[in-house]
Amino acid sequence: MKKLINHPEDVVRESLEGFSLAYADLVKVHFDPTFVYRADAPVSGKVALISGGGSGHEPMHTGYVGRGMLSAACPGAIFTSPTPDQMLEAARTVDGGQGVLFIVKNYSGDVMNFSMAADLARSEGLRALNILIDDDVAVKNSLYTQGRRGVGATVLAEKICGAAAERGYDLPRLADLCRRVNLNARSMGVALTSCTVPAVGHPTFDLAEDQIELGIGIHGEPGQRRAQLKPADEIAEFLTLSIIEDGPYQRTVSEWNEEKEEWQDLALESPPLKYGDSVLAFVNSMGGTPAIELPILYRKLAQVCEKKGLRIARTLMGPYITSLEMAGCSITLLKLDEELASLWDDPVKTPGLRWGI
Amino acid sequence: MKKLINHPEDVVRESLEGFSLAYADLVKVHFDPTFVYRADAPVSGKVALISGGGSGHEPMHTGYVGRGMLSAACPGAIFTSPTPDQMLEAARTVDGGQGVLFIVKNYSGDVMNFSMAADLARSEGLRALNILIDDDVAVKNSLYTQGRRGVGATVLAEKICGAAAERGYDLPRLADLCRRVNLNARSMGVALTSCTVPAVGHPTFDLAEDQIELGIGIHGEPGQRRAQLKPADEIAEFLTLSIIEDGPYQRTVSEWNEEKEEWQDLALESPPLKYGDSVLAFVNSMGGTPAIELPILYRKLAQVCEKKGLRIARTLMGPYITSLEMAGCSITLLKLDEELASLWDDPVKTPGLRWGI
Amino acid sequence: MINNRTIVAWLKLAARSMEENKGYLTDLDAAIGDADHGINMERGFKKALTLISPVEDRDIDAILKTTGMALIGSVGGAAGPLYGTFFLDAAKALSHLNELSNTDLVLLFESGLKGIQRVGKAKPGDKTMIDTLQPALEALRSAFAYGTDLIEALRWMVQAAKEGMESTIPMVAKKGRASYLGERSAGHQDPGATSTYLLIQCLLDAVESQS
Amino acid sequence: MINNRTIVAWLKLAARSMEENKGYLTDLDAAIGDADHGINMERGFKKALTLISPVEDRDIDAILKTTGMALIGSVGGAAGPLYGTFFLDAAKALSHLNELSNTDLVLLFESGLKGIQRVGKAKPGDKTMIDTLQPALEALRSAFAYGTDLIEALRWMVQAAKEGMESTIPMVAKKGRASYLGERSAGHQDPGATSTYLLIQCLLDAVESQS
Ligand SMILES: Nc1ncnc2c1ncn2[C@@H]1O[C@H](COP(=O)(O)OP(=O)(O)O)[C@@H](O)[C@H]1O
Ligand SMILES: Nc1ncnc2c1ncn2[C@@H]1O[C@H](COP(=O)(O)OP(=O)(O)O)[C@@H](O)[C@H]1O
Ligand SMILES: [Mg+2]
Ligand SMILES: [Mg+2]
Ligand SMILES: [Mg+2]
Ligand SMILES: [Mg+2]
Repeated sequence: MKKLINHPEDVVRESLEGFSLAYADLVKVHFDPTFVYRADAPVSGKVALISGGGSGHEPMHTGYVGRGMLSAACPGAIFTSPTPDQMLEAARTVDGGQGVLFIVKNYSGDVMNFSMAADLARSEGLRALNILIDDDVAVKNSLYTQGRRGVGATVLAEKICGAAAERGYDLPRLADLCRRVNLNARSMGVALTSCTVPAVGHPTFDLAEDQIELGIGIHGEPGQRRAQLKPADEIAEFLTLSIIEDGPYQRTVSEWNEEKEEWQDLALESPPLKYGDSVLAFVNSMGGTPAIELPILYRKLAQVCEKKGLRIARTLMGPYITSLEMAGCSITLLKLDEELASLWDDPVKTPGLRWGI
Repeated sequence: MKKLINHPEDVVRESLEGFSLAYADLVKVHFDPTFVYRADAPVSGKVALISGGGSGHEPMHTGYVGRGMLSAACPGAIFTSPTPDQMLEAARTVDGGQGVLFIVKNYSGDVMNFSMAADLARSEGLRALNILIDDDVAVKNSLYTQGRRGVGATVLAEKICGAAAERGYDLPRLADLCRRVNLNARSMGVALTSCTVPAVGHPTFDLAEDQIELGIGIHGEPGQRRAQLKPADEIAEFLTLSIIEDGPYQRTVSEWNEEKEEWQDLALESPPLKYGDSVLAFVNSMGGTPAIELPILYRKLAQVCEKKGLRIARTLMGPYITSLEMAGCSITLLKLDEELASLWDDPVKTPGLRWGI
Repeated sequence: MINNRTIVAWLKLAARSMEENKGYLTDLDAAIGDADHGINMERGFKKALTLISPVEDRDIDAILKTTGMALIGSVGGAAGPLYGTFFLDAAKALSHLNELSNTDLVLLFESGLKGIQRVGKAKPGDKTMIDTLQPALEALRSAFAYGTDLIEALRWMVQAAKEGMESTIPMVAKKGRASYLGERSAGHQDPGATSTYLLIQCLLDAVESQS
Repeated sequence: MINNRTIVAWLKLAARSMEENKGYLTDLDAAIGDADHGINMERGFKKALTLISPVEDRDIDAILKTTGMALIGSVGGAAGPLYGTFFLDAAKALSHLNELSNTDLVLLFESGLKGIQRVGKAKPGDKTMIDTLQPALEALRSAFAYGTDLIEALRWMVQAAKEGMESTIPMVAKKGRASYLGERSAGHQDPGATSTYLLIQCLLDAVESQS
């Protein structure tokens, strides 16, 4: 294992220490329990936005803390959901009196830990809602699985909801928006190499020189299937078509009902993309894929979108949700409407995403 | 070789095609000869800033084209200096009547090609000056070598001079500023793995699991020496001290003298950093090093700076000048004064660097 | 008879077992998950040991509750809330007991299992820790019904846990991270089912070492 | 006697040689440079071939000039301006000749070498293409002084070029990318010195094939 680290068990802590020094004007870091929060928190009168998850996906989530995006992020160990005490203390710290929205990627660990945190927060009198992100079309259905994973759409939801919170959306409206972003987003990814979890010391999986993993998540887990390495055009086309041709996706999620004061099952459906839609196209590096390769994928993605009648109205390209040093990429398409596009354009000032200010 | 590409010989062209689609609002791409330029070029009344070099260092240079930074960038083949016809056509396209400053990394190929380009531009009646960037302290002296390489300082010079051009600095003043940035900047890098040039198909060098290359450039060339892999703290400390303890550095460079209308040798000296200086600290990933590791290096860098009486006034951290998928990092320290700091803070809007707008 | 010292001994053995099997559990997780289960479990039980040391002499439910809180607060991932809930719910069911009868022991596992199912919503056959826990609990119950003594009952339990753990090998996962793999998850032993087996083995060891 | 057809044949053989030796030159460059010399040279001479085809029947200087422009406009790196200048300066020295006398041939290489030194500022012993070119030129001169015929003179030249190329192995580079390596550059043959040797070998082949 070749990494620029000291001891494997110190990676997350030391990285956060350096992060807080480098971005002291934007964020603060709290340890034990560990969370990163806006330097100007709490912002009164604004709903607080909190996300989190295992570390190893940087800049997500810690890099998205700041004006116009997250109020706080709770980093877990590498690829391991953080714990409820982190989320609870983060909520106490950044709540500005308007409640907290937890943006949760749909992994059993994250879902359980964030649910516990929301229960604890509510038991202390804080308003708290959880919205799940589950956009990975590589997971075929929710009947026989944990449901689709949360991947690229997470970044988009954090940006768009962060802007809306800044504009003054109240908690239920923000939760609706976040759900809407998720229902209109779909992603799929591919790995060319495995990543190496520092505490493990060797790659999570072995891939021959001519093999790739199609339909991977962001934790070095194996994907939908192993396949031959092909030219970038064929890979980009496959990923894009998998997203565009994905049918309506139904699942039941558990959300807190504020009126009934109980968790409640909600049947949700993601409508498929259709001819004439405007989309945000997000080409993401899994970490080890260099910047010169991403536009090659984008080029094909744009051709496929054109052929399928999708208008790319916004673009994001770069390593925004990663799996340590894994080589590979993911593509996310988010159907845009005017509100989403305008919220996307709003100013954002975080270590990982910045424009307009 | 595992890459998300089609044919090795098409990498640069297809990447630029995708790049121009993704960032059509910011840049345009011209082919044969190949260069990337600001969508709003020429900006009249403003000195045009042009840089370029081999491809494979993305986002440098093409990603730095836009308001507040470069007017145009000329990408060569992977790791190969571009040719004079590219630079000349770029100069013709973006000259806004105030002349062109070429920012040139000190590699024999780049120096010769850009010198030819400047001669050609002047023969057409354009004003053109070249400033060399040579900040790599791993190259020990200029008596027995081509002189120090241009590395991390290039990004800083492009940003700072881009802001100054936007503010209306004229050509000689901009050249002075660029020279000053270069004389006050020092860098050093380390590689944990080699990169693979697509047309070559295998790694440029082999490194055992426990070995690193210290003092590398940005083209996969071997470094100053091979060493044992050590903890990140020791590597960061070594790089930082190599920069801080580097003595005055003298070299003779060739610059165009506008009055005498001839190339002229100029003796230049970089003063060493000293106790009490304010610096911009730039921690750069060589491409394959994931985002979680950089703050670990920054943490140690900050400790060393503190001990040596250097105040870190500005920070840049991320993959800004890369060597394809090479794992490794470089550190750059730029001594700041008020003018440099304020130019650094000015708004910039490019695909690779953006703030304030 | 199981008393609070037995429980503490159990948790100490569990912590050691998680440390020893860290690589094993993590490798199992690498095959169908994200290569962290052993690391998570080691971290959690290490934390539990430091937190229970001040309450070692208190009632069993206090020790179990502290363990549950420690796991929830340090394991993370899926295993944290699940094992944490196991211990919290077991603690709730056994309030202020200093010794556990056979029935109490069954209740401990029964309440813990119910907690895991409430939080994780998995069923037997989904290729999770439940596939170890459920048959282990059945075996414990029938051992006592058959009239075996505690140690013999725990041996039955360990045997059933082992079979349960191994039964996950051919299963196609329906819960947790492994479920994303679909058919590809078959042929691999579930890491959570394995750590549950280890925990039950440690309970037997603790009781044996105290008798 | 060398005429414009000989020069065209030379350039065609050169293009083929660069293609054949692309991997070899690039591997040499990987050891002390950036692994692109073979790729650059292949691209450049391929481009030169397409550009000279319309001027194949013109004077030698037109062919050489077109070659120089093609190399400058397509090779890039250090080799582009250097080889480009070699051909451009040779063209300037030989204006409007359709055939080259022995003196003209010496002049071609002399002017080319001077051009390379003007642009690149390297001296013999700096571990560059000059360490091939300079002794090769000397050998050509003395062969003619000794009274050999053209083919024999070119054989002397090729032999000297080979020795010059090999003389770069122990050298410590003082110019170009290899100079960054300091002492570590010793023990490796310089890629540019090698491509220069190949070019001279091709000239011999071209003359031989036409006689
Ligand atoms: N919903 C669930 N119900 C019961 N057990 C589960 C559930 N989800 C996951 N598990 C168990 O958790 C184990 C994985 O734990 P761990 O690797 O620590 O967490 P994560 O999957 O978040 O990385 C699985 O092997 C499985 O036994
Ligand atoms: N200043 C110079 N003078 C003469 N030859 C040089 C000089 N710099 C480099 N070279 C030659 O160029 C060769 C490298 O060419 P190439 O690899 O194509 O360019 P680059 O070094 O830019 O990648 C070296 O092997 C050396 O022979
Ligand atoms: Mg995990
Ligand atoms: Mg080169
Ligand atoms: Mg796991
Ligand atoms: Mg080279």
